[in-house]
Amino acid sequence: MDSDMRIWEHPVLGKYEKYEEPKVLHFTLDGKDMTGYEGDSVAAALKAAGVMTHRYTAKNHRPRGIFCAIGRCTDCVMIVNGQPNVRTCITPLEEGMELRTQYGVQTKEEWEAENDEEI
Amino acid sequence: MSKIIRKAPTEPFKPQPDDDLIICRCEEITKGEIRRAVHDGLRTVNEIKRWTRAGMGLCQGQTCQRNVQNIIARELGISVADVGMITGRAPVRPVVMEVYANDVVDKEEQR
Amino acid sequence: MKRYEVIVIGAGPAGLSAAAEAAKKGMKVAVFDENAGPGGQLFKQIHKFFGSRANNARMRGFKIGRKLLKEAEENGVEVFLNAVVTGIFEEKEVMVRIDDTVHHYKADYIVIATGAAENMVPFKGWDKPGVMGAGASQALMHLQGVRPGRKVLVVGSGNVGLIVAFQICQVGCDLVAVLDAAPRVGGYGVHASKITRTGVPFLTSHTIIEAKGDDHVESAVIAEVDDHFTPIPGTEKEIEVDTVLLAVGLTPMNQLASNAGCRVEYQEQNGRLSPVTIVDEYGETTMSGIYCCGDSAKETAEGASSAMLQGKIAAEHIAADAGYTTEADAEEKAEEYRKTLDQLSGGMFDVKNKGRMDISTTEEGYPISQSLLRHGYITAEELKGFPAASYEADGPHPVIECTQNIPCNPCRDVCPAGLIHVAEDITRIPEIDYSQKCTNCGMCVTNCPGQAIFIVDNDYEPGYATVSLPYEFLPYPEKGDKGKALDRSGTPVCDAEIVSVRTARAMDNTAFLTMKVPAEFADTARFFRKG
Amino acid sequence: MIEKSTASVIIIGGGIMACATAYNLAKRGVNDIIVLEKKEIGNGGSCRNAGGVRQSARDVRELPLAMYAVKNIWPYLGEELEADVEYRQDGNLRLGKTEEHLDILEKHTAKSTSAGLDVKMITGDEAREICPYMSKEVIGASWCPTDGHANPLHTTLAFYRKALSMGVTFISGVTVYGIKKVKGRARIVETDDGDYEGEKILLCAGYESRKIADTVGIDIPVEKELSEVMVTEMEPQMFSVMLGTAESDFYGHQTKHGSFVLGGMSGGELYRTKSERFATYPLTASCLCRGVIKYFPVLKDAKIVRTWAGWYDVTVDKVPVIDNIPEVPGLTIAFGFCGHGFGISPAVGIAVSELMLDGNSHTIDISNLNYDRFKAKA
Repeated sequence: MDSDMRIWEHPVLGKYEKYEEPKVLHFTLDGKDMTGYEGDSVAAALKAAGVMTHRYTAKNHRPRGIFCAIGRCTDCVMIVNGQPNVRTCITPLEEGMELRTQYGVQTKEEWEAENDEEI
Repeated sequence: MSKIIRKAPTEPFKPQPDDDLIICRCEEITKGEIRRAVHDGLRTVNEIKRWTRAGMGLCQGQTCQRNVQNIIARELGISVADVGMITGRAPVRPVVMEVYANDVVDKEEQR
Repeated sequence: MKRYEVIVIGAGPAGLSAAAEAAKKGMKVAVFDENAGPGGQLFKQIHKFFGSRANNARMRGFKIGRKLLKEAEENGVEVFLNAVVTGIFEEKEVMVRIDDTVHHYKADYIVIATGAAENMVPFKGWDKPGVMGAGASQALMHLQGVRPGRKVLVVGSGNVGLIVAFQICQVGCDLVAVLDAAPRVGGYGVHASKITRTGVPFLTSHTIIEAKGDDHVESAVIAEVDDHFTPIPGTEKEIEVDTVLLAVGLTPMNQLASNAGCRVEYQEQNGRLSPVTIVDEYGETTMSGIYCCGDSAKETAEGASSAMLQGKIAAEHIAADAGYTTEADAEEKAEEYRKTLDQLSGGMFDVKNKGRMDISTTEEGYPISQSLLRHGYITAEELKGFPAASYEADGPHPVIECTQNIPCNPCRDVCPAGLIHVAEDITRIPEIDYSQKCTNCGMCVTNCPGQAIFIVDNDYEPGYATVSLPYEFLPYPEKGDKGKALDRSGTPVCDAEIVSVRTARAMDNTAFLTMKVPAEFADTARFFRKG
Repeated sequence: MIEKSTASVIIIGGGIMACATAYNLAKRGVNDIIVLEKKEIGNGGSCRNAGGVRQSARDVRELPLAMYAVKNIWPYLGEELEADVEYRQDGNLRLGKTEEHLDILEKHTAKSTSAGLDVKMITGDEAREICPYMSKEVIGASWCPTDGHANPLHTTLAFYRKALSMGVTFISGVTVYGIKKVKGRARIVETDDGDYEGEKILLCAGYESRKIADTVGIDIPVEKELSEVMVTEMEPQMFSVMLGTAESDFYGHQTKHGSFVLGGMSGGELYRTKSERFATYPLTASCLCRGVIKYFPVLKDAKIVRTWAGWYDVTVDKVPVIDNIPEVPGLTIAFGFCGHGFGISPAVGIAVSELMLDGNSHTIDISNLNYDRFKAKA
């Protein structure tokens, strides 16, 4: 988890507050165990873990990820604790969070059941 | 809005090689869909929005509006100033119904 | 209903300045901002600001944000963060979502200071994960402490593109190139130069055609464009990147102004059409009592600095209208702010000159470097015409490679020897007072917001000179480290050895790095790379 | 721009009634038509309603239009206009939670049944069988299986697009001031773009029609009333029945897109008529959300992405006026649709085109929608 995507120290900003005494948070993505740090947004924790794709679009099933990172574009949405269309870039990561890659507005299983096709 | 005279298209729609380009990311509306709508007589950004859904998604056109305007203007050979703008509507950020339902009119304290 | 005399939307530079100023006059003010942190987009601006002392020059943007918040709160402003204004209704009713509740508040005056949003340019694959706005990368880097990617391509060389490109280098990502469809670098030459000398190429007259990859970006196809910005067939090149950052301009966020009924329309602003919220000289919109300032109204020179002044002007007008100050006093203050605002405009990068290709000399008549515009660095030959850039003296002396008119004068302010001079019109190019002697304190080098000043000592030891440069990368080299000196174009030119690394509070996280190079490279060595 | 300003027919207003009528006139060979619109096509109620295609709970005077449209037009409209108007005929449930609610519903049902409509009262459980997401608090409903909904934006613009392709001229950005008679007949339409001249003139400009009709001495008692609609983000497909409640807490449906379109009022709007803007009322969306959640708790986590307002043009007796004006030969009027015009609009297009070309509406009985029906109380 100490991925090379983390900026442990910044030449101008110094050491980030959340890395001073980092607190590890556990969460799952599509059932897989993952970790991040307290102070991470959901999107940042995923980025640090190397996850690029947050969802597949409803019409063309195109992969989408972080695009604006400030809550405006709504591209980075996922199913968070059962709730679809949650903007992960402005949602703080919490211990025990369950994230699901979003297909259209559903989970993969729901989507496949409804559309009668496999992805 | 300034005066626009609308008539039946005189020429058939001409596809372009990049018509499959996604313009509205939220609703997955392509350049070709927008161009086609303009060809068929839809002339303003609001009409295009109502017809194609471009700008109607979760972000409410905040990402695509300028690109949609540019496409309409280019198709018609007019200025972007003449294709109108999407009206800003509440809520400018999505609000969960349960939260929306929980509205409070705070009381002014006595002065 | 709960009422504030002034409700400010947006805790960025414009909003917080307006709020603090109105509160100072005795008004009851609330600020609502949807973000978790104050300062608006100042968190993106970790570089030192241009300008003069009157507008926080050489202070880093994110620190200005904190300073503004403190000032607002000390004056009694109620600042609500994570508070999303969802609509502005008739009779100046403002709806705000805070946590799980929607609140209704009334205001006598509303200041809309919601800033600008990034423009986006569509191309094949632009919706793939890995393509993002430049601002997104800044949020990840500066707020989250996470790199946006490993190999990065920046599209757009305006000031936003240049600033973010440098920041990408600062966090240790591999910046592959900076593209611009225009035939020249759009932003300040000094911002470009500090990227070029680290070895990153500028590809002007280039565009991105496609972002490729299965589930996310794995490469980008770029191509050269002709005068009409059309890709030239046969010039396509595929480059391996995992991240493409788009920095292609900003659009005022006018949703709330539009929602409130203020007139918002496309207006020709400096040769380009931009959606502008129509305001008068005080920032009042077409809806009486509703103001709009900063980037949410329209684009200005030196966005954040201008925004702060616009906020203050609006507050003066509001306070006068509400009887908290006299109209005469308000006008006098506004006039003062407008003067400072004027200081920030002018020069070749003022919004009114945006996109102009015909500026070939500085206001002083020096020819503008074509190499700087085209490739992001000035050649030694071109520098010769600029006296402060070709200044020669015994012992350590500054070489000021500031060759475009930009509104900035901290070099003058920080020089304890009084060696550096900038005219009253701060867009003028710095000059040298030959009667004074450099103390080699390093303050000009580390405080120049453009990182365009070097201290050269031709007489360091026989056959060797030193070049001292500003350095904002981690880890800092150490004394004795050996490596290569890179020239302005980022090409390694000779061996170099670090002879000192100085840091100081007054240098504000810019290290003063001194490297020893063979004497003949004193005029060309401008960056150090270890190993 | 030089453009002819005379035509066989001038239509004032560019909403769905104008577009549908222009289409029906063109279909009958009259395409020398100029439609004058102040803003954009369908900018008023046409694109601001929630898309109900409903016969139940309608006044019997306009029921013939609704029943004709549902039976003969809506099922084939998409094909006819070569567009997806998203018509779904999956019935309409009007919900009740109290005995008082059921009383209201029963009264409506009785009236509609007597006019020949297939509508009946059902129990809460029967309603939940039709729409399983409904709260247990619902104790009964009226059920009209032939009702449905469609996409008003697409329908309006599809009529427009089709009429355009058949040769009708639409001119937007022109404000009509009034109508002027020449030799005793309505002939000239006065605008900020000069005079337009037509042998026949149709006035169908929503609530703004009243002041225009007034210029030829015709006063129709119609007032504007603000109503609002909100729309959610895309949700998984849940149900496609059209919904309403006895108490009018809200009405609406889930669209083909997946979003829920939900409309209604909060009660304060009547007193907020000073603004000409389509400004929403600050208390309405919250009130509608509470209304919806009461009946559909499952929607509590859905996000509202947009709200908007529109003006109903409400006549004193709550049904529209669709008529030729014998006092002003050459003038036909069609307005005062009271917020339930969308569902009947395809039929109105036929009725009005017949009024204008044949002198009377022979396909559909609109005799109770005459302009001179307003009388003093007895």
